[in-house]
Amino acid sequence: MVQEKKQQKWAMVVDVDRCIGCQACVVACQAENNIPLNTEEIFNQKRAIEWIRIERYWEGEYPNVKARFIPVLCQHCENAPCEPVCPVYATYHNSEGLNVQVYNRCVGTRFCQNNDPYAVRFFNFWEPVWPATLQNQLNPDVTVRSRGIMEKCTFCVQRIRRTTRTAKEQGRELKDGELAPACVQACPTSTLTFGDINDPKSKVAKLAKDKRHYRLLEKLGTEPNVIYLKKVDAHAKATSETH
Amino acid sequence: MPNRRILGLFKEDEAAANAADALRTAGYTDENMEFLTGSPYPEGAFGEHVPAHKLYVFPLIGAVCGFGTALLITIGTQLGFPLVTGGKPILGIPPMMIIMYEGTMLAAIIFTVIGIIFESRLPRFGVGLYDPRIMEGYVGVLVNCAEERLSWVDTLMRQSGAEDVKVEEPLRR
Amino acid sequence: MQERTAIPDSKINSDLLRGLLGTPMWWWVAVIVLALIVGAGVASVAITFNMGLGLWEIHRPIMWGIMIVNFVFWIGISHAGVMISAILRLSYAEWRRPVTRAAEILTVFSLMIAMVHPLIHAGRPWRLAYWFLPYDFPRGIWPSIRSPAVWDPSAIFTYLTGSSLFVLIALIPDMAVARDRTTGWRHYLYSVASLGFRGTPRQWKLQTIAGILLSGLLLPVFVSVHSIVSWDFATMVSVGGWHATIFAPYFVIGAVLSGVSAVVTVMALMRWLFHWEDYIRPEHFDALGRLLIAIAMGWLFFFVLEFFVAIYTKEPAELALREMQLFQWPYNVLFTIFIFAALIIPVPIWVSRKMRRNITVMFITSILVNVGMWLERFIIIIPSLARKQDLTFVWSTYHPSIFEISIVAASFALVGLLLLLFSKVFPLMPLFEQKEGQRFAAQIRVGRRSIPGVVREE
Amino acid sequence: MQRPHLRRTSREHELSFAFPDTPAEAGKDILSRHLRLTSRFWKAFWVLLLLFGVGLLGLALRILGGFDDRAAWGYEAALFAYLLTTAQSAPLVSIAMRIVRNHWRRPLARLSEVFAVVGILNLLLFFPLLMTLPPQEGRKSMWFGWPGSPHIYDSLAIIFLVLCGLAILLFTSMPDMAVLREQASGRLKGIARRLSLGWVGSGREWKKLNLGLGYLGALYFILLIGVHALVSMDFAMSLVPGWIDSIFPAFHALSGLQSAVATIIFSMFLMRAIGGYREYFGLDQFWALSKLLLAFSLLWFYFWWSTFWVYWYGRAPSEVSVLKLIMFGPYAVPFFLSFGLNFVVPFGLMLWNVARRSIKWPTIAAASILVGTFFDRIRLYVSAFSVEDVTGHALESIPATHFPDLIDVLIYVGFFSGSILMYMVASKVVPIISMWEVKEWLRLRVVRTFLRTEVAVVAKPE
Repeated sequence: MVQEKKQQKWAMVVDVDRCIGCQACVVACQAENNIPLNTEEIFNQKRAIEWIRIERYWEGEYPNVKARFIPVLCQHCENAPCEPVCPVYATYHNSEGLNVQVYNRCVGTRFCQNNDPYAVRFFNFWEPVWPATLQNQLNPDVTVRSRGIMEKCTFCVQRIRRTTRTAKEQGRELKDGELAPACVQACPTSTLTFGDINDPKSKVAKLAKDKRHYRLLEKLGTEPNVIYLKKVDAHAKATSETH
Repeated sequence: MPNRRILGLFKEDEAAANAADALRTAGYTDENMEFLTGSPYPEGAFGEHVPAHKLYVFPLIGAVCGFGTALLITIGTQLGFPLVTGGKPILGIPPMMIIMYEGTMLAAIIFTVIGIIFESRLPRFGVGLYDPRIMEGYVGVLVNCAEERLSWVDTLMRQSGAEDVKVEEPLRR
Repeated sequence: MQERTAIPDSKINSDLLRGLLGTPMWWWVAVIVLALIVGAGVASVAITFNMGLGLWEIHRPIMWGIMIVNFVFWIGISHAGVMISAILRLSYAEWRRPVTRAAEILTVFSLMIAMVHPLIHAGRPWRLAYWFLPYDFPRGIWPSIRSPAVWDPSAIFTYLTGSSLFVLIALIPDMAVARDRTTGWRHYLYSVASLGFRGTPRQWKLQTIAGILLSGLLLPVFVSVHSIVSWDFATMVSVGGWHATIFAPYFVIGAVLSGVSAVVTVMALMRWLFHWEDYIRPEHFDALGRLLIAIAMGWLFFFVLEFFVAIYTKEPAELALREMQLFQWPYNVLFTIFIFAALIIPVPIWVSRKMRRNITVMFITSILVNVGMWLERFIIIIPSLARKQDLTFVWSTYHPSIFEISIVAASFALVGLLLLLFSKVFPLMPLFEQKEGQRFAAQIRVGRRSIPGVVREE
Repeated sequence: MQRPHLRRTSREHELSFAFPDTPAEAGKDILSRHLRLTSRFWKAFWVLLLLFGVGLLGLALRILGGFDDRAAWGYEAALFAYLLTTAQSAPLVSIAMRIVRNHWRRPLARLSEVFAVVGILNLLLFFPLLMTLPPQEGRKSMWFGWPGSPHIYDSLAIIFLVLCGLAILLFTSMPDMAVLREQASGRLKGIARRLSLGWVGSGREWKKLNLGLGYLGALYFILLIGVHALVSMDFAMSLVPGWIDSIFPAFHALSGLQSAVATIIFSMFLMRAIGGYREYFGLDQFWALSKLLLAFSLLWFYFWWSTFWVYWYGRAPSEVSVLKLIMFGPYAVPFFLSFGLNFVVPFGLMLWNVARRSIKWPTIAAASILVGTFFDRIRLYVSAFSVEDVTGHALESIPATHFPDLIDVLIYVGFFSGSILMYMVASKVVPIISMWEVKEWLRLRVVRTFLRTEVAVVAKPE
């Protein structure tokens, strides 16, 4: 691990048991982070950009099939396989445990996407365009990415920065649950929980110790900072094929 | 006294070798005698000394230089901007080894090529006393001898089977 | 080797300089046709730069398409040169003489072509300087040497520099011949190129040593280059199909197989186009054929190991990947073609001495091998991305777009074009090697039979 | 014709061997050396026989100990692999060089082919080891639970390997046996009569012999590579969970080639020193073989690096634990020893042409490789055998170092002396220098005058 104990380390807990697949998080993320519109054509090209996405799969045989949803976003791994392959340090691991992407360094070798087991990095195949009506809706805190570079979930780093700054101005410690990425904020069933996992009292730290916890593709030893909680029903093996 | 070059052209390499023997008995050594051929011959085919060279030094020097440079670059670039990627050590030795290997080989090869050119006394501006027929399979015996012996060498060469003998223009002073 | 016919040096010169001194009709035709294909490729590169990589068919998670497949393929071809000339020089194989130059120059050109692919392939080609040149000193950021994408340029640059110098050094004596044969501006050009070479014993000795020493130095580089290229893939822990320890030697020997076959192709063409029947003789193809059998067998060993060790772990993702490679359209067809073209058809043919000495057969089989080896790279690279890991919902498939295809086609045309242009300026076959071969030929009488021998002086 | 500049030319090493120049004399000379039987030989014979007996005793004890405790068998596995890697691979040198039609191989061809007899000894170790293999269910195995696997197929492979080696030895020694049949006396004459298989040396026989040796050689090559792959996977890789290393069988085979060259160089040295064949192994042989040694040492590093590098960069937990087990953990000492002795030392020595063109330095490099390979096998097999739980995706816990006990020592002493013993005996039956090949060589090479220098001319009949 790269940073000493007392420093914040941002993490997220995803309780798969609560997810109803409403895609609110996807839309919120879309709006917050100036993600180009995913038209039907782009979807068919398999080039849709969704920093967080709801993967749905069916479990069981007809007639008694169940829809399962699992939100997948950048796992902000401790040993992120996508980082070392970048020739220009466009992505690296910062001291708060975030896997950050520096847009203006990226030359678009797309190496990181290759070595990213979760396929949560996205390449701008086209110059992003918004209809005039949406021009003013863009978030001023977030860069608009040009064509030819990679982008990915940042845990809404702009919010983290803003909240910590206000906290510092008011001369107080950051309260747990005070700051949340757009997806967490938008989730109606509080499937997603965000916080500082280095602070044992935080909600995330407690949830992460839940006996249902697992992480995607643990066999790769990437040590993600996104922790999943199993479904609590007889069909728990629904997620078994992911770890 | 001024020396001048004289070039005998032999169709048969045996004849050239005979001429060389005759010249040697007349006291000419490898210092003032050269053999020009259109293709490699076994060493000492004309009884000349096998030329010595220090070519093998060059790749070694090159390797050392290349290794040093690569070492500096690899260490410098990693320590100069210490970013953690993939939980790997800031100063990862194995990746450095790859770059250093390539650097070493690169410098070694470049130095070798320089060495080859240098050791074969090239580049040489102007070919001096020379004849195109040499590259067509003739053997040229190039002798650097005193003015007054030119005619003697000329006849000697012709006797031992030279097809043609060329003499360098006298340098005017 | 056998049936050696003594040819006077002057005839060797005029024969082998034929390409320089005359320009037949077919040369113009070929150059124009190839130039057109290259032009098409250049056009699609320009369009891609202008409109973006969206024009290609790559998508998540298959971010590398046939552009990278082709990159690996050309890197493979580039292993022909040093393989042939280095190994054969070091082992004093007589039959190397007509082969070396063509092989080396093929190396240089295919390496150049290969180098271009990743650059075209980058998302923001106008910022490539950031990739392998140090930049932005205020922030003091350099390329990350932990990235395989930085090992590649270093390896390729070394190999390209080395093999180009190798060719140039070997060219000096031939330039001297050209100098004596030409007049006017070409005479001056060649005088400069020959560095005033006169053929003294020292110069010849150095020339010979240079061949051996540089071969010795280039051999480890040549192994390292394709190993490093293979580590672009093998070190990727996230792509199950790529993460195999055997990739380095497996890629190298595969490269040698395709490279040597490419040399056979080029030699056959040289023999036909320049009428060098006296120099490129059946026994050369015979020897190359025997070499190819050995290489193919070694390659088979590595291929089997790679495949077998992958499935014997019974990891679901691996099994899914192999299932895709073997049984899913279109990969099943491609796989079948690959295994037949690269192995099952040619190798039994090469076993027969009669076939090995039939130039047409060798020509066709050598092309078959390269078709197969190209598909092999495709089979390795694409499905592995399509079946990256256990996360079934990112599985996908891929088919190239017309832009990618045209660029690939252009790369092939470009190599041919460069070779033709080269043959106009430099002899494609080393003259002095031919002459040396004749000087050093000898016969030994045993009883009634006289056996061809060779003068040995190491 | 002697000129000063002739002092250093090709002749020096082309003609470096000092044995008679005409085929007839050479044959006579070899024969006389072969028939000489010193008392030193008999002394050595009895001592080695005794030690071999001790070794067999040790093996018996080990077998009585039972097959359930795999860890106890680790060192036997290493020994078996070591003999396979050195002695049983040694014939490859002659085989490969015969395929590429090298002339310098001729004096050492028989030297390497005789090593085939050691294979018989290795079978004694192999069959008990088969018994120690765990059942296949629940673990990765290259046999996918085939009926009778791995026991039947492994046994078949290795038995064929031994038979093939013996066949090569038998056929290649036929012509010399025919000579002995006429020249020798006593028991040897009888043996020679039987082993010469009625060889008379007609043109057809020679043709057949050369052809047959070619095919058998190729077969031996394939079989040996195959056996290396089988052994390395069945007895090492598949016993360690998470050890998914596709290059390992190739690495195993490669170090077989390296040790084969080393074995030959070292035994050439012994033949010069105490074997009484000094004149027959000249700079030719040492120089050529040390070039191979350099190449193989580089390849050794290359293959090892391919594993290490991919694992180091990949960092999957299963891979990290394997690295710990066989390289940097409990077996770090043998690993670093083998790394130094298999790569650093031979590479550092053989890099220099001066060293390659000598007798002493190649011998030292060869010795270091032989020792290094020994430690290499220990770190691979002892570690693999010491793993308790062979099922699962990754290695859960790294077992502690397993040290040899007295029985292991006994077996090692016994089997090493046993190998030497068999080799000695065989070399007293079969001429250790192949008469017919050396004679053929002397016919195919002459020294000629080329203008004013002298060169060696070598004929290469198709």
